Amino acid sequence: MSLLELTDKLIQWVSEMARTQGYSPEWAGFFTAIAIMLAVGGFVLGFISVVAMLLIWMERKVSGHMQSRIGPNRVGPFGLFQSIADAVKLLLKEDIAPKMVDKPVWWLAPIIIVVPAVLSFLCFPFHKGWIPLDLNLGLLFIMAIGSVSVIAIFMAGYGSNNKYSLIGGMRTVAQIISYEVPAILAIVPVVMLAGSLSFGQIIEAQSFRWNLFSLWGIVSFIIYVISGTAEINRTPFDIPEAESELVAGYHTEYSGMKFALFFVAEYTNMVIVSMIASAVFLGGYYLPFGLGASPVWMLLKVFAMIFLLMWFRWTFPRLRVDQMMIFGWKVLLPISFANIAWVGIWMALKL
Amino acid sequence: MTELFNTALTPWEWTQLISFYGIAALMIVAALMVVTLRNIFHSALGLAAVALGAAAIYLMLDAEFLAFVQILVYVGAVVTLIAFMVMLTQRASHGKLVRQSNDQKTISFIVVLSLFALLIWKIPTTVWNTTVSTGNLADAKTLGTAFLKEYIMPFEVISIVLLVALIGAIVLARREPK
Amino acid sequence: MLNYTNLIPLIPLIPLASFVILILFGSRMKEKAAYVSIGAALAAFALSVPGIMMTLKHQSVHMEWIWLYLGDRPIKMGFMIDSLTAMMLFVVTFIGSLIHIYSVGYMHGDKRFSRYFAYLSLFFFSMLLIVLGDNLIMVFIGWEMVGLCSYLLISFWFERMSAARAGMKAFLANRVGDVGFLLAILSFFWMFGTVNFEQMAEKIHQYQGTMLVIPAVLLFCGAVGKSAQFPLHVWLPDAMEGPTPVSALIHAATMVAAGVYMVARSFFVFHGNIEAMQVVSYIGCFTAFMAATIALTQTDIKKVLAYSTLSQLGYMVMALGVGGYIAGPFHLMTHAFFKALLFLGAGSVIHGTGTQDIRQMGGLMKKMPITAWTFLAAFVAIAGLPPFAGFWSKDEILLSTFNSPVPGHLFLFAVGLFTEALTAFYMARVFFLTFLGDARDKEIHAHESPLVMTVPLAILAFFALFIGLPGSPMAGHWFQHWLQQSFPYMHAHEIHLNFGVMGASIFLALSGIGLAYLMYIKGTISPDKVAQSIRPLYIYSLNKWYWDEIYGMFLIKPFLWSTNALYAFDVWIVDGVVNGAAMVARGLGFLQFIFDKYIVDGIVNLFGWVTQKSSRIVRLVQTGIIQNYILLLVVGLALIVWFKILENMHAVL
Amino acid sequence: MIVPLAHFLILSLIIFCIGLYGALTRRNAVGILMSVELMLNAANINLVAFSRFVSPQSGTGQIFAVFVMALAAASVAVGLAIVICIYRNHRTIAADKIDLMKW
Repeated sequence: MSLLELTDKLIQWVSEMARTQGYSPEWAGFFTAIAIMLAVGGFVLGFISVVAMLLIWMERKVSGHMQSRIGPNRVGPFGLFQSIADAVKLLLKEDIAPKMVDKPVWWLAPIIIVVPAVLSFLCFPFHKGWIPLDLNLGLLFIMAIGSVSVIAIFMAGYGSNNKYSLIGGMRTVAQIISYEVPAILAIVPVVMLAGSLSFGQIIEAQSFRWNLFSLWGIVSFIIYVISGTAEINRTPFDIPEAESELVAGYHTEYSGMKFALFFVAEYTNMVIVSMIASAVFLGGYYLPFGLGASPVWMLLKVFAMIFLLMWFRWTFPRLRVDQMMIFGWKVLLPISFANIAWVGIWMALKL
Repeated sequence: MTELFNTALTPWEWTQLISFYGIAALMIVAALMVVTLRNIFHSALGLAAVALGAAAIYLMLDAEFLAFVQILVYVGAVVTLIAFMVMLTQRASHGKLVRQSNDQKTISFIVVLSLFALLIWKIPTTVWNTTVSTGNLADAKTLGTAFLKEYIMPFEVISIVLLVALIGAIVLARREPK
Repeated sequence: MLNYTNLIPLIPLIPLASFVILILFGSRMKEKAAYVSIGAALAAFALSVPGIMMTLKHQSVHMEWIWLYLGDRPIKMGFMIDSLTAMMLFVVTFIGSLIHIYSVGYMHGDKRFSRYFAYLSLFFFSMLLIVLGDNLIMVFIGWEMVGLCSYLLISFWFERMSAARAGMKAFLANRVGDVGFLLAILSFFWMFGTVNFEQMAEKIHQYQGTMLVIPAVLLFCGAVGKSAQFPLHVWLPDAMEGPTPVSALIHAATMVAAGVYMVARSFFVFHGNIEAMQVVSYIGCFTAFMAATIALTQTDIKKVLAYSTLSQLGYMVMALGVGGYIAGPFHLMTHAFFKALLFLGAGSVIHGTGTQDIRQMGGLMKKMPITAWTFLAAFVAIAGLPPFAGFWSKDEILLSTFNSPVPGHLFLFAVGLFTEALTAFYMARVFFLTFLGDARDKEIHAHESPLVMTVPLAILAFFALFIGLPGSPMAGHWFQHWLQQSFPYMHAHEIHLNFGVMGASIFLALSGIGLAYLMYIKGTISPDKVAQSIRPLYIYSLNKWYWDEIYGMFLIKPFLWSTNALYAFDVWIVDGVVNGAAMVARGLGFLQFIFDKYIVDGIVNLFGWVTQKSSRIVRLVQTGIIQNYILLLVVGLALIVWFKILENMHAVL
Repeated sequence: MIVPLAHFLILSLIIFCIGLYGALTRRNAVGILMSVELMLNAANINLVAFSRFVSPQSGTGQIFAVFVMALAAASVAVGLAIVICIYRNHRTIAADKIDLMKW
C-alpha cells in the first residue's frame, strides 16, 4: 500500500537525518519513535475525520432512502460534500456561551468527550500487523477509556445549568453505566475462548471460524449489539436526547464547533462499537473458513454494522426509561451470565 | 538527588522523569482541588483527575492491567456515583454561602502536618529493600492466576463483600413503601 | 458390560428407595403408590434372577466392603449369593411380588393404602438384607427390621385394640428371642473374631464339643422367637390381626421362615453338636404336634392356617434338629408356596364373604371357582399327597428323622407321622367346610375376587403343585444336590429311597382326609359326638392348650406384682432419700443467698457505681460527630508513629 | 525505572495527607467520601510502587491494590445509599449536623 510505503520512507528519512546530524544512536531511535508516533497519530486523526464526515453523509442518505426521500444531493456528486459544507459552517459560527453556565466545566466537556473516542482508535485492527497499538489488554483499554466519556457527559449536563441538560446528562450516564455491564459480559466468552484481551489474538483465533458461528456467539453478538446501541444513545435507546421531552439532552446549550465536537464523538463512538463487534464476533479482517484476509473486509464489516445501527433507528420506536432499565438489568444481564456459564461449562468439559 | 543529574540520561529516561513529575504535580493540584473547592461537583472532577493520574502512574510502574481497571472503576464507577450523589443532594450543598469546612480546621492541619513532616523526613532516609527487575514482569495472566490460586480465599471474600454492599446499598436507598 | 457383583446391593436398595418415596410422597399418590412398590419388588426379582442362574451353574457371588473398625478389627459387610440364598431370594422376591399385586385388590379403598405399600417395601428391603447378608451382623440388622415391619403391619389397623395389642405381643415375644440371638453373635465374635459365615465355618473345628452348645442354643433362641417355636409361639396366631396378604407374606412364607433359614445358614454350629441338636429337634417336634392338635378344633379360617404354619415351622425346625439340613430348607420352600397360596385363598374367601368363621361358610365352590380350585391345589400340597410339593419335602423330613443320629429319633419320627395325619385331617376339614356342601349361612352373598387377586392365586397354585418335583426321585434329587453347595463342610450322602416311610406317610395322609370326609361330607361320623366323647381333650385343644393363660398366670402376674413392689420402694424409700437431700440443699442454699445478697452483690454494685461516675466524665468526648472521632483516631495514630520511630532511632543510635 | 521508589512514596504521602486533611475538615458528607477515596488511591500507589520495586515478578502489591479498589467501590456504593438516606430524613448532609450517635 502506498500509504504504508510513504510512512516507511518518512521513518527512514528521520532516522537517517538524526544519524547524520551527529546524535547518539539512542537519541536517533528516540526521534524515530516520535516520528512513528506522529505518523500514526496523523493517520488515525485523518481516518477519524474522513470517516466521521462520511458517516454523517451516510446517515442522512440512509435516513432519506428509508423515508422515500433522496437525502443530500446538491453539494458534490451524490451530495458527498454536504458534510464538508456543514463542517465549514459550524467552524465559522459564532461561539456563544450562555450567561449562567459553569464556565470551566462547560468549556472542558466537549474537549474531554472527544479524547476517549480518539484514543480508542489506537486499537483499530485494520489488518494483520496493522494495528496502531496492539495492546495486550486492548479490549480492556477500550472499555476503560470509553467510561471516561461518562464524566464528560456529566460535565456537559451539569455545566449547562439547565434542567433539561442535567436530566438528559443523568439519564445518559445511568443508561451508559447500565448497559456497559452486559456489553462487557457479552465479550467475556470470547475472551475466555481466545485466552487473550488483545485484538490481534482474538481475531487470529477466528481466522477459520468466526465467533458468530456458534450458539453462544449469536447470543453474545445480539447482546453486544443491543447494549452497544444503548451505550452510544442511538434509537431505540435515545431517551437522553429525546427531543420531544428534553430538547437535545446534555448538548442543548452548545453550538458551533463545540456542538461539532459532540457530533464527531457520537459518530466516532458508533464506529468503535461497530469495530468491536466486527473484530470480536465477525472475524475482523478475515473472511470465514480461511477464504482470505484484507483490510477491505474489516472496513466493509464496520460499515455493515453501522448500516445496521442506522437501520434500527428507522425500525424501532423509542423505549420508555423504565422499560429500558428493566430490559438491561433483568433481561440482558441474566442472559449474558447464563451464556458465560454455558461457555465455561463447555470449556471445562472439553479440557 | 544530585547524582541523578550527573549521569548522562537517555531520552527515555528524560521522558520518564518529565512525565512523572508532571503527573505528580497535576495530581497534587487536583487533590488540593478535591479538599478545598467550594463547589462539590468541581471537587468530584478533581477526584477524577487524581484517579486518571494514578492510572498514569500505574502505567509507568508497568501495571497495565491495574491502570485500566483503575480507570474503569474510579472514573467509570466511583466518580460517576459521587457525581450522582452530588446531583441528588444538590439542594443541601449548592449554596456558596454554606461553610464547607468545620471547626476543627486548625487542629486537623497541625496533626496532619506533623504526620507529614515525620514521614517526609523518614522516607528518603530509609533504605528500601528493592530488587532489580529481571525476567518477566507481572502481567494480567500472572495476576489472574494468583487470584484463582494463592488468593482464592480473599478473592471469594471480596466478591461476597461486593454482593453484600450491593444489596445493602439497594436496601438503604430504597424508599419505604407507604 | 456391567459387573453383576456390583449390582447386588441394588436388590435390597431398590425396595428401600421405594419405601423412602412412598413414606414421603405416598399420601399424594393415592392408589398409584402401589405401582412404585410393585415396580420395586419386580425389579428386585429381576435383579436376583441372574444370581439364581449363576448358582444353577454351581457358581456363587460374593462382594464385601469394610464397614467400620472395632478397635483394629475391621468389620466387613458383604452380600453373598449361594444356592441357599438363591432359594430364599426366589421365594422372597417371587412370592413377594405376587403378594404385592394381590394386595392391590385386597387393600383397595383402605385409607392408609400408600402407607401399607411403604411398609411392604421396607419389609422387602429388610428381608433381602437377611437373605443376602454374608455375616451375622447384617442378618441381625435385617432381623430387627423385619421385626419392626411385622409389628407395623400386624397393628396396621391400629384403631382396633386387638390389632394394636397383637402387634405389641409379637414385638415383645420377638425381643425375648433376639436377646438370645444378640448374645450368640457376641459370643461368636469373641470366639472367632469374625461373624462372617464362611470364615466362621472355616474356624469351627477349633471349638469342637461342648463349648459350642451354649452359643448354639442362644442362636436357636433367635430362631425360636422369629419362627414362633414353643415357648415363644404365642404371638403368631395373634398376628393374624394384620391384613391377610401380610399374614401370607410375613407370617407364613418369608419372615417366620427366617429363623429356619438362619439355623440352616449357620448349620455348622449345630452339626456334630448332639446336645444342641436335641434341643432343636425336640422343640420343633413339640411345636409341630401341639400346633397341629390346636388346629383341629379352631373355627376361624385364618387361625387354623396360623396354627398350621406353626406346625409346619416346627416340622422344619425338627428337620434341622435331626440333621436334615437340606430337608428343612426344602420344606421351607414348598411350604412358602402352598401356605402363601392358602392364606391368599383365605383372604380371597374373606374378601368375598366378609367373615372368617368356617362354620358360616360352605358351598363356595360354585361361587368362587378359581379360589376353590387353587385352594384345593394348596390343600393337596400340604396334605402330603404324591406327587405334589408337600409330599416330597415332608417325606424328606421323615426320612432324615428316621435315619437321624439324634437319640430318640424313632419317637420323633412317630410323632411326626402322627402329626402328618392330623395335618391332612384339619386341612381337609377346612376345605370341606368352606367350599363343599351347602351354604350354611344364607345371609352371605359370596362373589369371586377381582382378577388382580385371582391371577396371583393361579400362578401360586401352579408352583404349589409342582415345586416339589425337582427334589423328587424322578428328578434324581436334583434340588438336594444343588442345595448341597451351600454346605461345603458336610459330606454329601446318597439318598436312599425308603418305601416303607413313604407308604406310611401316604397311608396316614389318606386316612386323615378320609376321616374328615366321613365326618364333614358324608356325615357318617358326627363331629359333635366325637367332641363329646373326648370332651376334655376337645376343650383343651379349643383353648389352645391354655398357653396364654399359663403365661398370664406364671409370667405376667408375678411380673406385675413385682413392679408394684418396686414402685412402692421407689415412692417411699428412694424418693424419701432424694427429698431429704433436697431439704439439706435448700438450707445450704439459704446461707449462700445471704452471702450472695450482701457481699457479692455489694462488690458488683460498687463496680457499677464506679463505672457510672467515671463515665459521666468520659462521656464529654462523645460528641456524636464522626469527624471528631476520626481526628482523635488520627492523633492517636500520629502519636504511635512518632513514638515508634523515635524508639527505633534510639535503638539505632 | 529512573525515578526512585522514594519519590513515588512521597507522592503517595502528599496525596494521603491531603485526603486526610479533607476527611477531617470537610463538612459535606460527599466531600468526606471523596477525601477517603483520595487516601485509598494514595495507598494504592504505594502498593503498586512497592510491587514494582520489590517483587516485580509476583505482582503481589497489584493484587492488594485490586482488593482495595473493590472495597473502595463497595464503600462508595454503600456511602451513596447512606448519604441519600440521611438526606431524605434530615434534609442535610453536613457531617457536623448529623450527631444522632450522641447519647
